[in-house]
Amino acid sequence: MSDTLQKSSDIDLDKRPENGRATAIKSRLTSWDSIILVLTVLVLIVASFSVENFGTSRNFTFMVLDLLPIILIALPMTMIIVTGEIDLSVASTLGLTSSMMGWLWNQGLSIETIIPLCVVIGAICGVVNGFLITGLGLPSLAVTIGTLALYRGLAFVVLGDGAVADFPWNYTGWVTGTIGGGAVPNVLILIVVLALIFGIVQHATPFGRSLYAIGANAQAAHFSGIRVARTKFWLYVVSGAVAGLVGVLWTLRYSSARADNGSGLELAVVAAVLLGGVSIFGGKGSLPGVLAGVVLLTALQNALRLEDVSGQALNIVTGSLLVLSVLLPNITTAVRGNYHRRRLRQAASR
Amino acid sequence: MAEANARPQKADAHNDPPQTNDPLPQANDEAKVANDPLPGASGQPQEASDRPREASDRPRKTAANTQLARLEVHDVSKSFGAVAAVQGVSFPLYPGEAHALVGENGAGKSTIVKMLAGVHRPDTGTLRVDGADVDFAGPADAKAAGIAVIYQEPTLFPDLSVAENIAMGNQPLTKLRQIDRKEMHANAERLFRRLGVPLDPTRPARGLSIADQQLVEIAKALSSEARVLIMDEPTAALSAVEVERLFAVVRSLRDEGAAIMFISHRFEEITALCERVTIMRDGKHVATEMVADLSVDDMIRRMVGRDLSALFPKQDVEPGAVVLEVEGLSREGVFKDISFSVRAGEIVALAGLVGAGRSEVMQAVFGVDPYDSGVVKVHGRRLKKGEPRAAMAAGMALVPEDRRQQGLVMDLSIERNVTLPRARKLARLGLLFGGSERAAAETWTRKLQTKLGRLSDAVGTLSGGNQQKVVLAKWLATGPKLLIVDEPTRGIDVGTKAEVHRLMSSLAADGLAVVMVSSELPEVLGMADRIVVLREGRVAAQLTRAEATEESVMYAAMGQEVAA
Amino acid sequence: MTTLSLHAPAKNLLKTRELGIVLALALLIAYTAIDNPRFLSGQSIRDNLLNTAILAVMATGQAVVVITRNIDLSVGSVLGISAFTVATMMSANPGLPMIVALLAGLAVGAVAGLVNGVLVRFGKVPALVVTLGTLYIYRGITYSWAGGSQVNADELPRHFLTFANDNLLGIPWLVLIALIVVGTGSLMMRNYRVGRELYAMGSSPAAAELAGIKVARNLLGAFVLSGALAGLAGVLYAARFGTVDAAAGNGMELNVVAAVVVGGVAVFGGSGSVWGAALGALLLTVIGSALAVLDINQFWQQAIVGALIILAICADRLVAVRIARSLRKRDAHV
Amino acid sequence: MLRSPRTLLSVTSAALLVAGLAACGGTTKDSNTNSGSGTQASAAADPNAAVKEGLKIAFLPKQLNNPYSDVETGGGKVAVDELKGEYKLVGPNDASASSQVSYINTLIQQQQDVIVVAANDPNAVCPSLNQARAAKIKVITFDSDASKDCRDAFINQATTEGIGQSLAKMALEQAGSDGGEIAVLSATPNATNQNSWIEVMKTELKKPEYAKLKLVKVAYGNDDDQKSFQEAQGLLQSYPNLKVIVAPTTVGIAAGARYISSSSYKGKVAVTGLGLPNQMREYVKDGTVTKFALWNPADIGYLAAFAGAAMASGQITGAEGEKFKAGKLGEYTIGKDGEIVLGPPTEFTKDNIDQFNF
Repeated sequence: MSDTLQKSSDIDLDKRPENGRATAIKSRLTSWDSIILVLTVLVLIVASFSVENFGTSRNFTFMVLDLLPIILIALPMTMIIVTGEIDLSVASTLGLTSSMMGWLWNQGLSIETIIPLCVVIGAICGVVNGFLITGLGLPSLAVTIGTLALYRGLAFVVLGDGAVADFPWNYTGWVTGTIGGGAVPNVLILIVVLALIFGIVQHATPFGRSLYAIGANAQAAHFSGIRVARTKFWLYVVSGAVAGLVGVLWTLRYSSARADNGSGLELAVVAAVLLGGVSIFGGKGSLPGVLAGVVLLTALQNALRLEDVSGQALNIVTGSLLVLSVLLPNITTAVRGNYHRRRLRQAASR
Repeated sequence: MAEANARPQKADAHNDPPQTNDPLPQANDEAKVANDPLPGASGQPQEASDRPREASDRPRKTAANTQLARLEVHDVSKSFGAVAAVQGVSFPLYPGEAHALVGENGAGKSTIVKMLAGVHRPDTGTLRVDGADVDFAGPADAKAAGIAVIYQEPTLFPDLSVAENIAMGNQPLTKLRQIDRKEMHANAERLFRRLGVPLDPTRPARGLSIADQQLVEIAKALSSEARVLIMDEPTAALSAVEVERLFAVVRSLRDEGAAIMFISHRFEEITALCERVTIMRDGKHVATEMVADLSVDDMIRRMVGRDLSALFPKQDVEPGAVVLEVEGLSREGVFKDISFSVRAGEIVALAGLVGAGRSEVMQAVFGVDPYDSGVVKVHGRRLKKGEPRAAMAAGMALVPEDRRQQGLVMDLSIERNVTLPRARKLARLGLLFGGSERAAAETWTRKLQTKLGRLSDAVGTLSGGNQQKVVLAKWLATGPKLLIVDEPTRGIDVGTKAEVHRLMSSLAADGLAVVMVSSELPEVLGMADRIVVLREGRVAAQLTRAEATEESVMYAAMGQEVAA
Repeated sequence: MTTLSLHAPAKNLLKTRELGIVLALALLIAYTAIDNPRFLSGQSIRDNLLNTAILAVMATGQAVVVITRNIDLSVGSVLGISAFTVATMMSANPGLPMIVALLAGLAVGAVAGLVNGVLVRFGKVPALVVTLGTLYIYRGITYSWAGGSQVNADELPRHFLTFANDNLLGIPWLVLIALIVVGTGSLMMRNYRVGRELYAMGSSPAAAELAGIKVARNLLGAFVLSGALAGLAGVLYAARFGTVDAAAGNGMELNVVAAVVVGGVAVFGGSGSVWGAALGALLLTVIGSALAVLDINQFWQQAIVGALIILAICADRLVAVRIARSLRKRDAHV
Repeated sequence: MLRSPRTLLSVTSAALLVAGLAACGGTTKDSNTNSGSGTQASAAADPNAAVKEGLKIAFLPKQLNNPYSDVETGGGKVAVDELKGEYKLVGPNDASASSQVSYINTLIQQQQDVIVVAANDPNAVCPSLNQARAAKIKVITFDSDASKDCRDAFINQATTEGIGQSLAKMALEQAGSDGGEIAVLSATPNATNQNSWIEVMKTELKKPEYAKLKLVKVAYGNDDDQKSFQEAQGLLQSYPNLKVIVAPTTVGIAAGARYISSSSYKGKVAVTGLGLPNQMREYVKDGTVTKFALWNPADIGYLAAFAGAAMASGQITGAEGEKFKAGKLGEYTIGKDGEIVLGPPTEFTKDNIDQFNF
């Protein structure tokens, strides 16, 4: 069979140039996720030297705690956005689990029961999203704006405007504590483990591959035997479960279960994911880029706060970074194209 | 040869509009380099063959050369990135003529169309309308200059009514500059009467069949009273009847003095409609001749730059065991009670008019579409419905109709595309390592002689023919027992077409069962051992190779209508 | 004749969309009024309409943007910056007539919208990203400028504050402005070329380019309109609530998007109507006040709004599926 | 999708199983003895210690753009200047505990000497405040207290009883001798201050002299202007016979007064409670409001700064009975649980309102 295949004609006029490898390296270096990585490292270095108290181990602990919710929710969010969908309900899921956690605690359940239960509650929120989006085929943006309001509303229904605060010290202390009282926060282990799992799944498994195919062309993915709807469904379930877990961590960190916990966090997460170079249209982006995006945002906020720059300015920085993360690559491409065209014109007029 | 080419296919992706589902054939298709004209291409001996022609469709001789050209392409060049898609092309288009533009895929035809449509601006050279230089800043300018374009793929607004689609930009207005809907609908009715189609102007364009969409496009072009009508493969999705009706309208337009530019891969249509033909190869102008002065072979030779061997080389193979059995397959409103079987070593063609349900049947068989009742068996085992994975596990592979939307993920690399259906098998301990994927992709792209730079390039940077090879590689790599190919040669150039035919033939010879869906009758007749003809969602006839002639297939496909 | 057979049902199905909201509204009002007749008192109706006015003005702009298959998440922040600008301006120059305040608000909003539009069209940045970014940026600018300061009712000129409550022929100005905005918007989108072009752009962006539609101009126009109307809403907000700080309109974008979605505008563009969006705004507002009147725990309000959004898109989906089926049946030869 | 519900079911049941197993012998609310209290002030007070100069005193109000806290922190700035210290004001844009925690962390990093904080959540800020105290930073709460084991002292604007009684008294005055229905328009349902005031007020209303007053509803405007405005609307729709709206929060009273003054209820329904003279001046003058009360918020910040400075200098530790001097306000004594009470509230009427500017 291969014999006959070899004999095909040489009519095809299509030819490929050879200097591709150099361009590949260049394009990798100029891709947004590597730029953001470099930028993050730069910000960290500059801040450690120029911002007083930035490089201390205690500040490191604070930063890790500050980025904990964003980074964890960003892990499944990255996958969801890579498939071309979005989940805006995560922060509300967090709020709902936090409320439920307080309520269940008041009912006298043990904390060891409550924690897994809360993760399940988060997952159920994800199931609802997933069913509406993949089962009924509704647009995820609209669905999760709806469940954003719904879950947050339910959170208030469960706990009202009250707060539950008397969670056991050994749990709240674990979340805010460090390993052996040193510089490494306990939750960092959690972040590293989850980030590794998500990173491997996204970048080195058939499942991860299928996410990119779904995001870039769902129909072609379907024609290639990828279960598009089922894949997306499970992403929402995982996203809900992680949001539930973060709801637990949030509650324990502030030892306060409240319905309004984490409100507005969805925008911060989406901003971080997009800043990390994930395309809102799906099909493109990497987890390292997203992690860098989260760290960059958190480090900048932390450094600016230490420098007594008002929180207001942070808004402007975050927003500008977000827009620039997409705008800059576009501009460089356009400029390159223009330059090339001008050269052609010159060559032609000569 | 290879290093002579400057490369960045990558860069040209950015010249396209940012939408991912760009209905335009991407510039990439055209953006191929060729600074390596085949020896003797320009000095090809031009045997003027005086083929006999029926008087009825003999093109009129135009008084072309004495007239002022309605539209002139003058020394135009256009590059995408470093890839020169069109280089120094010139030709005139006269009022009252139908002018064919032919060339292989990647020859630069679509780039010319897009420049005339105002989508792209020429890098150098000028376009002239009625002798005056024009510079189109956008499609609106071209439209204002009286140029109407019918694209290969319809460009309708699904949410708007058919009448609104036709009138967009030229809506009749009331005194208050509001849209006069009554008048708009009446206009659309008039156009449809002229085209002889029974479409409701108030229905939304969403859900129209491709053929109906194409007819709306034509109505759109007619409504703008274009002085230049450019048609980029308008007939690809039309049935023979519809094509004839279209040609009648086009001829009357031509007789009213419009200039027609017609792009097609079907030579019989060119000879039926056009007086003159411009041939392009590798972005360059090869010749502009009277159609009557050229034989089809001449045209092909000049397009390709050399002679072609037989187009449809199906070898005779003794059929083996039954591989696929389809029994009583039905899907409400799409197809009903479809039964046929395919044996190993056999090529079975599904023929029929567009909209007869051929692709739909095969998509249901493969599991990408659901069906209501019926049974699909592979090697005697019943297949779970609506599960492409089950079909794949049973050894089925589907090379779909729409390469860009169904066959490939354009933004992903070649290797990822090739390994997409079997990433699970390549994984070790559930993990994928770059090496195994690359090796698998390399093997198959080489076997199919795919011309590519690096396997990590986005597949969208390849030419149409090579993209089709990647789709074939992707599915052959799964080691199928049954290969379904849907329009395997649509939109690919003559050279690659022959390669694909040879490949299919040799695969069948090696014992593969092949089901081919095709709208090209010569392809069907040349390749198939048996032909299943569908009409309006039902099996109209099953013909053996011996029974099959153009007439018998068409008769079955069209029913009584053909009697005339 | 097939031409007519489809015509009627498809159109009716489309009509039911807005009719559905009207029915839901009627039911809600009826139920609430039976429970508490004061819900139908002049004051109550007036309050509801006044509350709807601001949301409806913003929903009009948002509907236009969403119909073009974009989104404007920055409207809440634009409202904030406009409200604060106008309030500051009016407290500094109490002599300025109301019309100047309105124009200033429109202008501030239009500039903000223009920035969005330019970034979307010429920066080729998706609208979701751009307006999420400018949501932060505009709000940040307002905060930086305002700091902790607040413009109080007593700093504002009397005619500015009374504007919200003054009537013309018994109709409060605020409501009148909203009616004009919604009416003009509906008319433009339905009966004028530019409106149909906006629908076309949302229905198929690529085809719109090829059809020679001035996509850039229209898109900028849509964003400028959305911004300007958010700016106008800022003035109305300042006049109605009298107290303006940097947080004015915070989170409002979600309500606006919710109103638009509930009102039947498809998030992927191309379909829906401005007056549907305005009805959506009315429905959301009435739900809010009905809950207060029915003495239902106010915490349910948000949950109900969420459920309503989901219900609305489910209903849209159902209608679309039914239309598709009726179209397919018609086309089918089987 | 077909299989997912089943898979889901198994996942869920597995999780529940784990939960169930864990339920046996876990930590519950009842078994939980929360020993997470912070370090108690251990050093002995030295009443004669001089107040240090150059102390870094940081103010962290509930949120920045709140005019009321601006006045409070403004008083704090005056005090810090008198003390020749370094004044700093930071705060979040939203009144959430989580963003406040980030600021507390930053202040710890910056090694402030005193943090004066108005807690958005009495418990959520606790771990951070305790970290601050562990880093030898004195923590003074004002306006809204944190849990008492994570701060050194609390500046109470007035005694809870005093305010609750005053609210009840004003309500009766406004309703007139015939009494009638009254409603409360509060901040958030978990606002510590408002809740304890309302509690006292309810107790007060049970007394015979208030028998004619009927409290029909406590509504919550979340200290959000628009929300409060709409809640006021809702109250009047639900309770047409309402005589008085009592709003024990500055945002609520302003929004309520604004609604009444622009509606047909003007003159029929009275608004009273706690408000800022500048915000209320208009409504007092147009007759919507005849009387409301408040302490002087600037004095709160002023007192907090002095208390913090005294503590950072070692004059006091926060124990009951200790005394310190607070500039122009004179001498204060620390009460039970480290509370320092500012004094009785001022009542504002048409006659005296122009004497105040805050």
